[in-house]
Amino acid sequence: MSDSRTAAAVEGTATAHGGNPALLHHFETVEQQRDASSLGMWVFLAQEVMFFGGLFCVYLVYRLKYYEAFVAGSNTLNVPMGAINTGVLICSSLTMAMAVYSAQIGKRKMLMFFLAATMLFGAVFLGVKSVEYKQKFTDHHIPGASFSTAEFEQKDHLPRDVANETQIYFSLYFAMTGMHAIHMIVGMVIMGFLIFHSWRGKYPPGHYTTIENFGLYWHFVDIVWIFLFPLLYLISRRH
Amino acid sequence: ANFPLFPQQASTGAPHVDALYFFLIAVTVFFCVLIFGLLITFSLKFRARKGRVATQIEGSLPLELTWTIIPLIISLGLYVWGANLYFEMRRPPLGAMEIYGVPKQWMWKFEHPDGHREINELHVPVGRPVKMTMISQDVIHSFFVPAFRVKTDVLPGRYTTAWFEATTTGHYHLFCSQYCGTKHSAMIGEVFVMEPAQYEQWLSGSAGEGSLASSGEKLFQSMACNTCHRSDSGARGPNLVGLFGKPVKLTNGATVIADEAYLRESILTPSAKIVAGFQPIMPTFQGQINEEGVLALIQYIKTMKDAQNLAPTNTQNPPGPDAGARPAKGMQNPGTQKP
Amino acid sequence: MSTALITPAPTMPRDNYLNNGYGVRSWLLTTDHKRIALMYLVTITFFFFVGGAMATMIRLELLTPAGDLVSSDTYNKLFTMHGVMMVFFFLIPSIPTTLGNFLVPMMIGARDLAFPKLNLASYYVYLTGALFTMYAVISGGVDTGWTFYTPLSTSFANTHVIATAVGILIAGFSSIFTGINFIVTIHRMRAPGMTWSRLPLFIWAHYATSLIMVLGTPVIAITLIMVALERGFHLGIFDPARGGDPLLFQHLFWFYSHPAVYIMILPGMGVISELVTCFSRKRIFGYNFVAFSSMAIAVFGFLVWAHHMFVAGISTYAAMVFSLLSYLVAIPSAIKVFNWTATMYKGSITFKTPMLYVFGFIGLFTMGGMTGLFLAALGIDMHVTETYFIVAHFHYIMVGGMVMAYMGALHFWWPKITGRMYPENLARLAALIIFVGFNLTFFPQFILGYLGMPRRYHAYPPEFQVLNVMSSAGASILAIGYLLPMIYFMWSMRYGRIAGPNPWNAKGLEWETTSPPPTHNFAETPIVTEEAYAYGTTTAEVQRV
Amino acid sequence: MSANHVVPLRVYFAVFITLLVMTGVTTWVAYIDLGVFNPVMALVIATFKAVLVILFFMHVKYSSKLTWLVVSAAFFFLGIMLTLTMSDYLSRAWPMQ
Ligand code: HEA
Ligand code: HEA
Ligand code: HEC
Ligand code: CUA
Ligand SMILES: [Cu+2]
Repeated sequence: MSDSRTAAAVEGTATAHGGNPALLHHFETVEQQRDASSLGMWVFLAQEVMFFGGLFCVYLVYRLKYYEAFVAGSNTLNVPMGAINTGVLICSSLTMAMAVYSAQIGKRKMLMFFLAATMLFGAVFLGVKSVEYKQKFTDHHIPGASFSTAEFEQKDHLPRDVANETQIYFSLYFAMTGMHAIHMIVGMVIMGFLIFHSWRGKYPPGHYTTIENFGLYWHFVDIVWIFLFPLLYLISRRH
Repeated sequence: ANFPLFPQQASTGAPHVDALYFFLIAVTVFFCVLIFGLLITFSLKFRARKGRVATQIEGSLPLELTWTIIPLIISLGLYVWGANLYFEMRRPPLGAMEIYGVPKQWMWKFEHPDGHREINELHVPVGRPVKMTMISQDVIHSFFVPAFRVKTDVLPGRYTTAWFEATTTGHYHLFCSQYCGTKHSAMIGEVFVMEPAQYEQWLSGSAGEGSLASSGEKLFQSMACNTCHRSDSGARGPNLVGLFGKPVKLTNGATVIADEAYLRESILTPSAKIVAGFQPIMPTFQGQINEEGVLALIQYIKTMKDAQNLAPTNTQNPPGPDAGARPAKGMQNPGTQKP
Repeated sequence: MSTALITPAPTMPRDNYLNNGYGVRSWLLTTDHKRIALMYLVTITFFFFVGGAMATMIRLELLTPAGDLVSSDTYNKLFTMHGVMMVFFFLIPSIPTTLGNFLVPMMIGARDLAFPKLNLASYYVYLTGALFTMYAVISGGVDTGWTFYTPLSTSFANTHVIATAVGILIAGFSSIFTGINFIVTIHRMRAPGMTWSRLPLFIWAHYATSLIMVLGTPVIAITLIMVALERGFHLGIFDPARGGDPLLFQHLFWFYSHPAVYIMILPGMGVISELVTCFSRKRIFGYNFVAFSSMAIAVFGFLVWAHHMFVAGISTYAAMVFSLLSYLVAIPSAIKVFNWTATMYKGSITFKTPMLYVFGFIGLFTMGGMTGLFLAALGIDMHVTETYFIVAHFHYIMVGGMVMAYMGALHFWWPKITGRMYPENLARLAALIIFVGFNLTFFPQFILGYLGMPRRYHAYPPEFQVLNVMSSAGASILAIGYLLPMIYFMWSMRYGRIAGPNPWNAKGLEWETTSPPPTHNFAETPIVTEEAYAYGTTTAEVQRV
Repeated sequence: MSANHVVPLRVYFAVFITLLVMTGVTTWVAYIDLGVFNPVMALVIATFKAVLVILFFMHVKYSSKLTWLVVSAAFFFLGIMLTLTMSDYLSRAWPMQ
């Protein structure tokens, strides 16, 4: 906070920043700048919590209301794929943490390597996800006109009305995993830039704030999935 | 010419609402006078003049507490009063006369238990509580009779209720007050409050296609409900006789009261609540019976008193959903029955 | 600049943010918070007049009971677009993005907001959202009401719901960015000595506003996304035909939109605290209470949303809970009103235009707020909800309160923004016209509402006509009242008297630099040694150079 | 905020392993019938994992009070949304029919 500012820093004016090119004109000190961007990122993540929170709220209401349909819908998902994807995301979180670590200790090559690894894991995740989506497509589990309740009525012997309610489950499934996937894609695009920038040497030792902030974002996306996995895939597995 | 400033009072609830309204106005006037008065006094007294220097005051804890606690107390009073009123106005008295409403874009359709149907008009007798049970066929509408101070949104997919007891004969505005698309402002009608005798006369006029319950009975047969719901022991479905208003035990252990909402749910999404001791084999009738049909079926089920006795419509409600509701006058229900 | 050369008259500073570059690029690509504020000012003024033009059409239509001027579809589009424009593209950004942008860094002694580029980005995000919505307007409009209730908006309306929803969603992100920027700036960029208890109340108000922007706006974003998906791709989330619950939409919508009404009043409250102290030459009465009540409003504001749904079919229990909470949220507002009034006590009051707006604000906000108590009373709301009583309630607060505060703030800081004074007498006249026109427009609507005239009605029963004519007459007076400042503000930019750094002799860091301020706000970082509003201290009347 | 604190690598690996194990556990538990405790278990494990990520990967454990405040504010307001919304849905049957 303000106490971190020394009297010497106060004297600095726009011109007195001298040496440090990375210090933007309107900040007094590097710490102030770093604290600011870190806080900014956290506040942004708070915003993200509420964004996904809206979806979780809808999920909660309908899960309580249409529990059976949710169970049936959940049982059509592929748990191994979900579990593997969870693992993949955890790996990507680790590599992301390692990337931040590399930036902190100022190893450029290592940073680029871990960013690339994170991106790779992200890509694997999306690949698995698209296989799953495709499966839903062939199963006619996409809400809308082509939605078919046949499987639930015949295989699960669900009454027609319950079978119909699975549409709500799938609507939420696609809304939630879709929003999550979009966040991953955005993250991967940014990661591309980060790799490019670090290749150009934009993050010399001591300048890891950007990487660190991006890491926060990536971990957040991971956390969302940590909740999505049990809530969507594991509602009540047939025992 | 016609330039009213205050709405007519034509229901038992209206004076109560107005009383709170006047009290609120009094509170508002009090605070407005207080604050505007202070603003004006200060403006005059402490106007900048030559040599006048402002006296600095940092604040005062006692004052802060005063103007926190007094409004808080007033607020709580208002809350209790308003909530009480609302509670009363949302709880239909025991034995209220029932009328159903099935609005859609952009008309009001009402059905009386004896089979009278009206559009954009609602006839009710004076001095008898009337309970409106309504469901929309498309978007959200809202049933609003200013003279009764009564309003409730009418939702698709779910019953909502309102009740009133008219006190003065005459005709009053009926508005749709929830925005519902192009002709929202044309979705209006009139409520005719009549002397009971006149009302009887109106009822005995063109009757239409028989009572609601009897069309329900026809549906019950044509939809083949009776193949499963019979009163003999071998029936696949539970016996519906005397069901309305009774508690029902479900397979999941819970108990629910068989009210309109439950009956509707049982017909359209039968597997939502399974009666204990039965299999979830009842098919859904969603898309096959419209809301009016469902209401007719419900009305029919309500009248199933004992086996195969097509009881006359609109006998008193059994206790149950209304248990604990205060008794209302006009409980007996003469005249709605037809020979 | 040779017009105002009376002998010791102040002169325009040689270097200021306005003459630091003249090209289009120097404006459109600027990261200077002051220039961005001006770009917002121009844009939201435009949308205010668009919304105002729609209001004019509404009032014209309602002159006669029959729906004769425009068709009912057109009328429905008019009030929908009026509400959308006014709420999302004018009032929510109004004070925060213009005066907030301009003043938040200056008041805390910073050179800029924490993230200048994000600030510029948020302007363009806002503009993109606005263009989407304008596209929807031009290509046929949207007619769901600004509340987008399902299933009307998802399954029945056949107007441009998606484009409008996307427009609002995009504009929402602009508001989130602004909120993040303010929060970080206030935490991290304060000048030495600017402790939390020395912050101007304008800053506290913006901090509270930002909190709502950051935590509330994402919920409307995801809700509108779901509406758009449901409409576009037939997901079934709110559609009762597929088991969805339309009330869930209302819950999510109001979870944001009730707190959003506090986005629309808190900055105005901050302004009033600044103005009332300056024109009474007094410290604020009960600084801690006024500051804390802003935070209380922001937090409690999240607890009351379902008071918009009292007759919508929520449970009786929930209705009672939300009614109680609605009463609790009124208390901090009451605290503020009393403290402002007390601030004038034993002051030395001058009646410059901004102070006239303060009177307007306190009076009209009190009336609007008190009628909010009517609505929070369950039994009354049952009768007056969805009638003109509601319309009157929120116009009293939003137009009578917030727009008054906004006008007051514009007049007060105009000399700081442009370096020149507006014409005082004309401005007082305009304030008076607005006040009279406003009351004539909206007071009759309370009576109409209790009589039972539903809102969003294109045609109405004839007995409501007299009151409606009064309202329309008032609206035309109001229109003149708003056009006048437009004209004289533009005039003053060229011909106004040169103001000097501190024409009001006001306290606050923004007055310690030149008017207009230099690009980096302060020649050197100021060091704060006194409380906010230190009027009446020995140094108070001494003007710093 | 997150000061220039470098988290030792073994912490990262420990967290990583725990997360993977917990993923296995949550999947395994889902196939055991615990009645109402199935969702409870699922949520407890998910929360535990999330907290690990927040504390260690996101360095909150080593961060300023302000970061803690921001994080808890976000979940606090999310909690408000969920509880007050549910207060309506769970009481729909009361006290009227
Ligand atoms: C800036 C915008 C703004 C603000 C600040 C408020 C403030 C308040 N509002 Fe309002 N409101 C709206 C904008 C706003 N509102 C809008 C736009 C709608 C309609 C939306 C739509 O449907 O289109 C609406 C609708 C609305 C409803 C729903 C009505 C309905 O649709 O049925 C309710 C119900 O409780 C309500 C209540 C309140 C209350 C209690 C306050 C309180 O915060 C007011 C507090 C202020 C005071 C109380 C005055 C000052 C205090 C004193 C002078 C001291 C005395 C005080 C006491 C005795 C307590 N408002
Ligand atoms: C932020 C808020 C804001 C503001 C500032 C206003 C300003 C005004 N509003 Fe609005 N209003 C809303 C927010 C706002 N409103 C909302 C949210 C609704 C609900 C919408 C819904 O139901 O969905 C609403 C609804 C609403 C209605 C109800 C419509 C209905 O329910 O059928 C009415 C009716 O009188 C009305 C009138 C006015 C008037 C006369 C003004 C005046 O103060 C405007 C004054 C300004 C001007 C008049 C502009 C001056 C410029 C000119 C005159 C030039 C014009 C040019 C031409 C005519 C070519 N408004
Ligand atoms: C295939 C047989 C079958 C048909 C046809 C059928 N039902 Fe049912 N119904 C059942 C069974 C079995 C139950 C009990 C299990 C349950 O609750 O779903 C039941 C339950 C009900 C209940 C709830 C009863 C209670 O005791 O709570 C109602 C009401 C009802 N049915 C009405 C109808 C109506 C009206 C129709 C015709 C439109 C109909 N049913 C057609 C089999 C049937
Ligand atoms: Cu139906 Cu408005
Ligand atoms: Cu509100």
